This record gives sequence, structure tokens and C-alpha cells, in this order.
Amino acid sequence: MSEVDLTVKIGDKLELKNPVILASGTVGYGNEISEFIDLSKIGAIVTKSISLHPRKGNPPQRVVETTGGMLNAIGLANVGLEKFISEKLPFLEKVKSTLICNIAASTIEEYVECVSILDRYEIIKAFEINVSCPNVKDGGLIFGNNLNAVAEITGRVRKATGKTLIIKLSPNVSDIAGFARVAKERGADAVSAINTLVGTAFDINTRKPKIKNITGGLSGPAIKPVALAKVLEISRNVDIPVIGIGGITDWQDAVEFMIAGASAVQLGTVNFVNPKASIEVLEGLNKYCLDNKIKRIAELTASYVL
Amino acid sequence: MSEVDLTVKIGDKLELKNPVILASGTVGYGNEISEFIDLSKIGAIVTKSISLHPRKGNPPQRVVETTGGMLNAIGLANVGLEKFISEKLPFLEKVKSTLICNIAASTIEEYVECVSILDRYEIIKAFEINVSCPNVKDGGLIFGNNLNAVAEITGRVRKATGKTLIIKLSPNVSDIAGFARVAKERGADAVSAINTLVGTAFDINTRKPKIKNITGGLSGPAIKPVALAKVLEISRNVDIPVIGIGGITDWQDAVEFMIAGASAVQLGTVNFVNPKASIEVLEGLNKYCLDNKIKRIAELTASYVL
Amino acid sequence: MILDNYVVVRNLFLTDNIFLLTVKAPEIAGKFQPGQFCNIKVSESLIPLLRRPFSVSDVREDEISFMIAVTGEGTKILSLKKPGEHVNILGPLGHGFKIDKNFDLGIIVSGGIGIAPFPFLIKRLKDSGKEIVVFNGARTSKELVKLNTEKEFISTDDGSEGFEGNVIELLNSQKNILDGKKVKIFGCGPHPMLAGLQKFCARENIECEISVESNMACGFGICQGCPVHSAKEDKYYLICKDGPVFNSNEIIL
Amino acid sequence: MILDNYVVVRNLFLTDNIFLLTVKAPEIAGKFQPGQFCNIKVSESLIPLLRRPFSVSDVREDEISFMIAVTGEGTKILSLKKPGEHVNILGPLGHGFKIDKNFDLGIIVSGGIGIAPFPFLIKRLKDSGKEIVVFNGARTSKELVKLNTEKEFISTDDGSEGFEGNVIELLNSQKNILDGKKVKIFGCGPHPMLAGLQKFCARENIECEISVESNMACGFGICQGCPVHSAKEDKYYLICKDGPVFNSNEIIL
Ligand SMILES: Cc1cc2nc3c(=O)[nH]c(=O)nc-3n(C[C@H](O)[C@H](O)[C@H](O)COP(=O)(O)OP(=O)(O)OC[C@H]3O[C@@H](n4cnc5c(N)ncnc54)[C@H](O)[C@@H]3O)c2cc1C
Ligand SMILES: Cc1cc2nc3c(=O)[nH]c(=O)nc-3n(C[C@H](O)[C@H](O)[C@H](O)COP(=O)(O)OP(=O)(O)OC[C@H]3O[C@@H](n4cnc5c(N)ncnc54)[C@H](O)[C@@H]3O)c2cc1C
Ligand SMILES: Cc1cc2nc3c(=O)[nH]c(=O)nc-3n(C[C@H](O)[C@H](O)[C@H](O)COP(=O)(O)O)c2cc1C
Ligand SMILES: Cc1cc2nc3c(=O)[nH]c(=O)nc-3n(C[C@H](O)[C@H](O)[C@H](O)COP(=O)(O)O)c2cc1C
Ligand code: FES
Ligand code: FES
Repeated sequence: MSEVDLTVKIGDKLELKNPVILASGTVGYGNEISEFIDLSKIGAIVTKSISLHPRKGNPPQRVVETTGGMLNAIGLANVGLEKFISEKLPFLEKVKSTLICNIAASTIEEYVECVSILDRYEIIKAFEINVSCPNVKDGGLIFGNNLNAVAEITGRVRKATGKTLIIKLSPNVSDIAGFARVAKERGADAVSAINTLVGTAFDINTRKPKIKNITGGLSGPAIKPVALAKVLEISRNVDIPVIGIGGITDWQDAVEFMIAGASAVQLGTVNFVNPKASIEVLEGLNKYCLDNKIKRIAELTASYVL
Repeated sequence: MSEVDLTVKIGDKLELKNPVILASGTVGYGNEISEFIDLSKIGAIVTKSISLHPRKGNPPQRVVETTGGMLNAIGLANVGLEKFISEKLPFLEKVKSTLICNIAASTIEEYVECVSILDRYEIIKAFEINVSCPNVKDGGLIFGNNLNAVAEITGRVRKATGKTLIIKLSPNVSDIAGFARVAKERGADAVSAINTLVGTAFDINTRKPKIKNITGGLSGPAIKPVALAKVLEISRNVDIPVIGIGGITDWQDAVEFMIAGASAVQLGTVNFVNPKASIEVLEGLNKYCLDNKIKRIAELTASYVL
Repeated sequence: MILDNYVVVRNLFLTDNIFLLTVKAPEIAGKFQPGQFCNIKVSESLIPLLRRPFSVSDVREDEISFMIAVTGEGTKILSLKKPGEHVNILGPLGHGFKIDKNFDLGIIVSGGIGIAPFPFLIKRLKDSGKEIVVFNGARTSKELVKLNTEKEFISTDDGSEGFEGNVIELLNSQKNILDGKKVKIFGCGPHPMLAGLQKFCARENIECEISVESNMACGFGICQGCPVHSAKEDKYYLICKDGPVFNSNEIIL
Repeated sequence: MILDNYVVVRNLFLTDNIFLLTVKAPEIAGKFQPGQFCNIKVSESLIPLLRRPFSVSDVREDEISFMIAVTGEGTKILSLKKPGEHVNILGPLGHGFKIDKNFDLGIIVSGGIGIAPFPFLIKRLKDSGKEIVVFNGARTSKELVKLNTEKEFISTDDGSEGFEGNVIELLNSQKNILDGKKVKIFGCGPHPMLAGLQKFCARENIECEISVESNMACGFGICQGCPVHSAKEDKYYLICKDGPVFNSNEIIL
């Protein structure tokens, strides 16, 4: 049983015990989800996007269900850097999680400041830079859909940390490989793809958007084909590790993303529906490797036959 | 019952008896679907994309189901202009359909030539220019994601016809309103949004893409929130009629698109599942207007309360 | 919080539209406070994707009941569950109503399906020796689920049973019964009704707890999808974690 | 082509994995030729979105039967349908097998669930006074659905029943039975098997029709989703409209 080597590398510096990662914004800071899963067994946990100062987030409604997916406009509600360090880090340390800090900001300076401050905490193994949140007016997609902004942010943050640097890309662009390329050129160790797609829904009686923020980010199984195509596009065009995200609900989906080019995968929306999903995916991956006599799961990455 | 005015205008020249249109590529040239619905009652039918010469299309598999949607890579299989005129037009004339011709091409000249030839057929009320097919190597998205190409195609085709000109936009861009704007500037009467999103799926046993063309276009209810957001984005930013498309399965969806800014709607994938859907949507729209004391359905367009 | 499949033991319609779904759930049945809720996956399919939140309506030994109004696809699917089938339940979630020594008379104010959590609350109020008065409002008599307590005032919007008008108007008209008593009000129903109740209690200076609703993705604090604005600070509470029961002066609806 | 809801009258498993779903469909039952198919919506939900194509396996008076192997979500849902429930069926679709005067001996070659269309075909072959021989292949004896015709040769990949090997090898080993007869072969099964059959028939110069499969979105010619390459011209046929039954030398698999 234990013969499969599940470890994966994300760039040169980061080795994960397995490729299953909990996606930003879908497990908070680990407290609640740890009632269902042993966080020390999961490849890594990415924190809810942290900003320099606390953000209270958008007014309700923030979430609405769609066919096979959901829209959210949380608005990066988070406790802010200071409280994260004092109140959230200790727990994540205690449960022995592999920690990736996701950072959101409305200016380049703010990204740099957050990363500089957090850089000294040993438990933080990597930074994931969220340049692609569709739900805030400043920052977010204004950065994520702008090649120069992504280049600039990557370069500046790179100087602020020696840790693994992951840029989380927006799918709302026609050329995601171009974004991966500038991220690589400016020193990112990996990219993660995808963040949510911009979407909306209206109440046909009130004629108001169902989400107060007007638009939200679409996630869940509905977007899986789009996410896979983006991962494949990056994988075929740019030599940089990709972390695949978007609509994964079971181990088969995880395998599909790895085949399409992902070195590891993140589980988002599924955590809401099945808080044990990550452990189940992990078990499924292990069994798949055993059944198919795959010794190292990393072999799966970009093993597509086109 | 007959008190609701269901007519809608698409620009100055085109009035439809109602806002329900059958989308390109999802009803062929009308023959088969006419066994289920009376085409003379539907707002309009858009033909499968027609190209100057016949195209045999992509090898199998061309379609695969996804959660709440499907991927297709038909590759614009069509009978070509000549056969369309000799074999398909007479039927469409006979069943008294309101006809919109959708044109695909791999060069700007080809678009112009097709439109010039078809312009003389009175039954053709409008042209929809497909600059956004994700499934062919030449033309398609190479045009659709390029602002200059869309500008140029629109301008040149505009000179070739006095009929209503609709540009069908790609959703695979970060700024669809920009594309609508150039279409308007170069003389388009309306835009239709959206064509399919690029997506893929892999077979985890063979590690091959499930679609022979590697990627396909994602359609169906899964993409509805994205399509709605694109329609809203155009509606809020550009003063041009929008035809809303993407994941509509019932009259509620149609109302939602009209509220979000659509002057009319197109039904695509749903025709495969329920060939009578368009008539059911039409009946539902009529009832909705009656129930809500809406005298002219056109009032719904862009009636969002933000 | 426990996540598991539980077998349906009964599923019965109480009105044309409201049904009572009872499952056997020995591991969790004993763990609920009135006002807490569960998040239920209505089918194994990816549609509907999200769980659906429902208050626990009653607990008897190892059985839990949910009183549910059919309003959309998810509740429709649940209404069709037959004994022997399973549903996947996550619970107990959130904070319930507080029963303490500071009141003698518990007043229940319900609008529509807001009646759901009260059979369980009434049981616990009785256990604590409280006096109970129920104000039960519905749109029409056909939609009423009566609690059959001794003192139950009914209102219907169309006057088809009891007082004609809404339940807050009814409460107002009967407010003499509060006189001279140590009272606490427990409210559940549509938000406009709860807002009316908030006003009433503020004006009359009565202790009041209300159970509020929101779309939810997770139900246990990880998505931040269910905010309600705090009345005291410029911040949001999460309904699923900090509520769904709040002191009526804690939040702005 | 008719689109309607029909009531399930029986649903029975024939093997661990293959079931026979029978519906009452008086409007269409009389309209089928063997080899034609229906496109079935397995649930009212948007998942699974697309219809599922199934050959008509048998027709008796106003009842139609489908013989279906559980392979994924859609077939799973169909296998759970109970008598009294409805399914939405679109049919008849496509072109079936041709029975004409040019042959006396009809040979049926089936692989796995490819057996599905043949109970109906055999009935019609008998009506036309043809002699019939069946070659019925499966992976293992547990997966076999026998047609119980007089002359039925069985093969299993694992040798658990009949000939050990695939059904084309079996056919090859028995080809003497074709000698001196006017023969037509009817084939259905996985594409590699059909490709083998194509070769066999080309070599032996025997008239042969095969029923082929493809993912389908519509099933009636409007999506262009189901191409199969023509053997004669550089073009595609549509399996749903031009097939699913083709003369074996018409197409390239
Ligand atoms: C804490 C809490 C307790 C509840 N207790 C009960 C109860 O005991 N009995 C009861 O009948 N109802 C209760 N509700 C409301 C119930 O959750 C909704 O009626 C139900 O989710 C509707 O699902 P649907 O699929 O039928 O409707 P749809 O309208 O199809 O649902 C679409 C989406 O909107 C959400 N949604 C729709 N209405 C509501 C709502 N009122 N509140 C929250 N989400 C909603 C659904 O969960 C789903 O994600 C409660 C809600 C909350 C938040
Ligand atoms: C003309 C025709 C006749 C058929 N007759 C029969 C029959 O009589 N009995 C029977 O058991 N099966 C038959 N099949 C195959 C049957 O359609 C598939 O097994 C079924 O669609 C699988 O659905 P699923 O949801 O269980 O599988 P999933 O794998 O979950 O389906 C996913 C998607 O792939 C499609 N798909 C998967 N396998 C096939 C396949 N083999 N052929 C076509 N589409 C497929 C599904 O329709 C669906 O769109 C026939 C197929 C065709 C084209
Ligand atoms: C409720 C919610 C909140 C999210 N918050 C964040 C966030 O704070 N930062 C971020 O980078 N991504 C955020 N995401 C995006 C997810 O991390 C992920 O990229 C996306 O949901 C797609 O994956 P999924 O389909 O598995 O959910 C959020 C997603 C959801 C659904
Ligand atoms: C099988 C298929 C074929 C299509 N072919 C064309 C086409 O030839 N030309 C075109 O402009 N759009 C084509 N489309 C796109 C549709 O017209 C429509 O824009 C898209 O499917 C989204 O709508 P829907 O979700 O309602 O299907 C095709 C879509 C499908 C599913
Ligand atoms: S519903 Fe997810 S935090 Fe409340
Ligand atoms: S399945 Fe649509 S054309 Fe054949």
C-alpha cells in the first residue's frame, strides 16, 4: 500500500508530501475543516487571501448556487495580517500543516509589505499571490488581466522573499500562457490556475442581481473543462510548474488535472459540500497509482497523449 | 392572451416577432428541428456557420458531456455556400422562418465574399458573423480574440451588405465590451454573446483528450453565469443591441438574459436535450409578461436594478 | 460537527407544501440545542451542488425531524425521500436559542415556515418550567402548521383563520399579556417580519432572540458566504457560525 | 420522431450489470425497425444534461424494451427506475438493419452489450423465414445474455463458457457453416470487434451490416456530433442519421 511515492515538487524549493492542496478562501484558516480531516496529511493548505489590514468583505448576498457551480463575491473578507499572525498561525503550526500564504492587496507596495512581514515565519513554506480576485474594486482583476501589472508584482514580491512564489492566475483572459510566461520571467516558482470566472445571476422578480456585488466568481464542477484547458495551455507553452484548480470533486478529477499538466491540485468549492473530500481524493490517488503501477505520482504530470 | 407585444427590434432594420432565436450550429438548417416546432412561430433561426466551401469538420470524438454542459469541436462542418443556397434555403423559405445567416471564414475576403453572394436572397434578414469559433485552426478565435481583426472584419462586411449585421463575440477575452465597441464603431447593428468557452477533458485511462481536437467549446447551463456577466458588461458599457446566448434552458433563463441587457436570446445546447424548448420558452415568456402586466416584452431589455 | 448518512424513517406532508422529514441519527440526535441547524445534501448528484440548511424541528430519542417548505429543486427532492433512503447530514451547526433564568414567559413569534424550530424549543421551554405563548402567522389557513400549545394565537394575511393581518400586528394587539411578566421573545420567519419584531422589542424593551437566514455555501464557517451586519461594530457576523440565532439588538437585517 | 414521456412497466436485471427496461409506448412501439434507437433523458435534472442513446432491444405490442449495461451515471439512474415512473424518450431514430431477399441465413455477431438490438432483429428475421445463427461473445460467462435461439455459439474471453477467445475468432473457427448459403451478417459490439468483423466479411466477401456507436449530443442530426468516416469519399456520415447501422464496407472505424 505505502509503495507509491506521492510527493511532488513545486519548483526547486518546495516539496509536498502529496499533490492535494486546499484552495484559498475555501477552508478559512484551517480551524473548522480540521474537525473533518487531519491537516498534517494533506499536501498543503492555502490560507484565505490575507491583506495588510482586515477587510470586512462585501454585504450580503455573497453566494448563490448555479448549475453545477456557485457564484461568490466574498470581497476578500479576512482578519488582516496582524490577527492572522497572532491568532491563526499558532493553530496551523499546532496541527502540523504545510502552509501556503495567499496574499491579496490593492497596491504593489502592499503585496511587498505583506510578504516581507510574513517571510520570517518558518511555518510558511510558500506564498501564493492572488492577482485575480474578481470581487474587489481595487486590485484583483485590474491586476490579473494586465500583463504588466502581473510582471511588476511578481518581480517586486520575488525580491521580498526567498520562499517559493506562486502566482495565482485569472482565467478571464484570452492568453493565460502569456501571464504564466511573465510570471516565470520575473522569478515565480510556479503558477496556480484558475481563480474563478466572472459571472452573474439575476432575480427575475426583483430584477436585481442575486449577488449584492452585481458580479461574482464562478467556481465548482461547471468550470472544470475551462480550468483544464487553461492548465493544458500553460503546460504546453511555458516551462513552469502549474497547480491545477477548478471544479475538482473527486480523485478522477485530480488525475485529469495532473495529466493535463498540473504538478499538484487545489480543492475549493468541494470542501463546502464534502469537507472530507481532500482526504478521499488523496486515498483515491494512492489507489489509482497502485492499480496502474505508477511508482511516483509526479510521473502523471503533463503525461497527456495528444 | 394575445395582448402582449412580443416583438423586439435588433437595431433599426430588423424586427422579430418575438425574442426567441435558435442558435447557430444547434439546429443545422432547420429541417430536423421542424419536426418538433413550427419554425414560422420562432423569432428567428440562425443557420449553422456557413463557409464559402464545404467543410467536413473534425474527426471523432466531437462531443463530450461535462457537469451541466458539453464540449464540442465540430470544426464548422457545413455544406458550403453553394449547397446551402440550392438545398437549404428553399426549405427555410417554405416553412416561413425568419432567417439569420451565420458566416464563418478563414480570411476577411472570404467573409466578404460569402456575405456579398448571400446578400441578394430576400429571405435572409440578417448576417451573424462568427469570429469566435474555438474549434478551427484558421480564423475562429485567432480573429475573435483580436480587436483589430474584429474591427476590420466588421468594417469590410458592413460595406458588403445593407442588411442587419450581427457580430458574434468570443467570451474568451478579458474585455468583451471593447469588442462590442469596435463592432459598433465599424457599423455592426448588434452583437451576439456568447460563443462557447474553450475547455477540455481527458480520459484518465488513455491519457488522451476526450475530444480529438484536444480542446472544444463549452456550452450549456454550466456557462450561463458567465454569459450573463458578458451580456451585462456589454449592456452597461456600449450602446448596441445584444443578443444573449449561453445555457438558456427555460423561459426563466430567457427573462434573466433580457433583464441583464439582451434584446433577444438564442437557444443552443438545449435544443439537443429538448427539441421543443424554444416553443416552451416562448409560451413562458408570454405568460410571464401577462402575469407581470408587461405590455411590450422589449421593456424587459436591460431593466436591471443595480 | 458530524458528517454522515442517516436513514429516513418517516416523511409526511403536514400541509400542501410543508413536510416533516424524520431521520434516525443516534450519534447526533442528543447533541442539538433548539435553533441549531443541519446542512443537508439532497442528492448524490452534482446538481444541486450545495447543501441545504434546515433547522432541527424536533428531536425524539435517536430521531431528528426537519420541517421543510418546498420552495425549489432541493426541497422538492427532499420531499420525495422515502423511508429507507439515506440523506447526508452535516450537524449540529451554529448556535441555538438560550434558555436561562432571566425570564418566566417565553413568547414564540413565527412567520410561515419560521415555525420549523419551535416544536423543539417548546419542549425545552416546558422542561425548564417556562410559561409559553405562541404567535403563529401564515399567509393563509391552508399553510398553517399549528403547534397545539395551550396558548396559541393565529394570524393569517387573508384572514382565513384567526387574526387578519401579520403576526407582528397580532402581537401588538395582544401585548397586554406581557404585562408584569419577565418575558423573552423567540422569533423566526421572513426577514421583514423579523425586522418588525426587532422594532417591537426595542420599543417595548423586551429581550428577544431571532433566527435569521442567508444563502449558505458551507454552513460551518469556511466560505464567509453568510454575513449579517453587526448592530454594534462595523463588521459582519457569520450567520452559520455566530448565529443563526442572534439577540435581536445585535444585528441589522 | 416523437418526443414524449412513457411509463416504465418493468425493469429487471438480467446479469449483475445488464438490465432490461420496458416502457409502455403505444404511439411509437409499432414504428421501429430492428437496429433503430431512442435517445432517452435519464432524469429531469440538468445533470446528466444530455440524452442517452439506446437501441430498441425488443418490441411487444405496445411495449418497448431496452437492454442496457450500467457503465456510468446515466445508465445507473435508468437502472433504478421503478414501474410507474416515467422516462422521456425521443424516437424512433436512425436507420435499422435491412432484411431483404438476397440472403437466407442471417448470422448475428455480438460482442458484450452489442447483444441489445438482436432480440428484435431475430423476431423479424424469423417473420421473414430466415435461418438464424448467433455468435454471442462476452468477457465472461457472468456477463452473457443468451438469446436462446436454436443455433447459438458462445465465446468468452476467459473461457468460462463456450469458446475461449473473442467472438470473431469463434466465427472464424465456424466459418464452414456459411458454405453454400446466401448469408448476411449483422454485427454489433465494441468498435475493435466490429473492425475485426469488417475484415472478416471483406475477406470472405460476405454482405454485412454493423451498428456503430459514438458520443451523441442530439441523436437526430442537428449537432453534427457523431461522425464516422466514409470508406468511399472523403466525408463523414452522421451515425445518428445515416446510421447507426451501416453496410460494413461503407465506413472506416
Ligand atoms: C439556518 C437556516 C435554517 C433554515 N431552516 C429551515 C427550515 O427549518 N425549514 C425550511 O423549510 N427552510 C429552512 N431554511 C431555508 C432553506 O434552507 C431553503 O428553503 C432551502 O435551502 C431552499 O432550497 P431549494 O433548493 O428548495 O430552493 P432554491 O431556491 O432552488 O435554492 C437555490 C439556492 O438558494 C438557497 N436558498 C434559497 N432559499 C433560501 C433560504 N430561505 N435560506 C437560505 N438559503 C436559501 C439554497 O440553499 C440554494 O443554495 C433555513 C435556512 C437557514 C439559513
Ligand atoms: C446508437 C447507439 C445505440 C446504443 N445502444 C445501446 C444499448 O442498446 N444498450 C446499451 O447498454 N448501450 C447502448 N449504447 C451505449 C449507451 O448509449 C452508453 O452506454 C450510455 O450513453 C452511457 O451513459 P452513462 O451516463 O451511463 O455513461 P457515462 O460514461 O457517464 O456517459 C458520459 C457521456 O458519454 C456518452 N457515452 C458513454 N459511453 C457511450 C457509448 N458507448 N456510446 C455512446 N455514447 C456514450 C454518454 O451518452 C454521455 O454523454 C448505444 C449507443 C449508441 C450511440
Ligand atoms: C467562497 C470562495 C472564496 C474564495 N476566496 C478566495 C480568496 O480569498 N483568494 C483566492 O486566491 N481565491 C479564492 N477563491 C478561489 C478558489 O481558491 C479557487 O481558485 C476557485 O474557487 C476554483 O476552484 P473550485 O472550483 O475548486 O472552487 C475563492 C473561492 C470561493 C468559492
Ligand atoms: C454542437 C455545437 C455547434 C455549434 N456550432 C456553431 C457554429 O457553427 N457557429 C457559431 O457561431 N456558433 C456555434 N455554436 C455555439 C452556439 O451557437 C452558442 O453560441 C453556444 O453553444 C452557447 O449557447 P448554449 O449554451 O445555449 O449552447 C455551436 C454550439 C454547439 C454546442
Ligand atoms: S455558510 Fe459558509 S461561512 Fe457561513
Ligand atoms: S448526435 Fe447530433 S448529429 Fe448525430
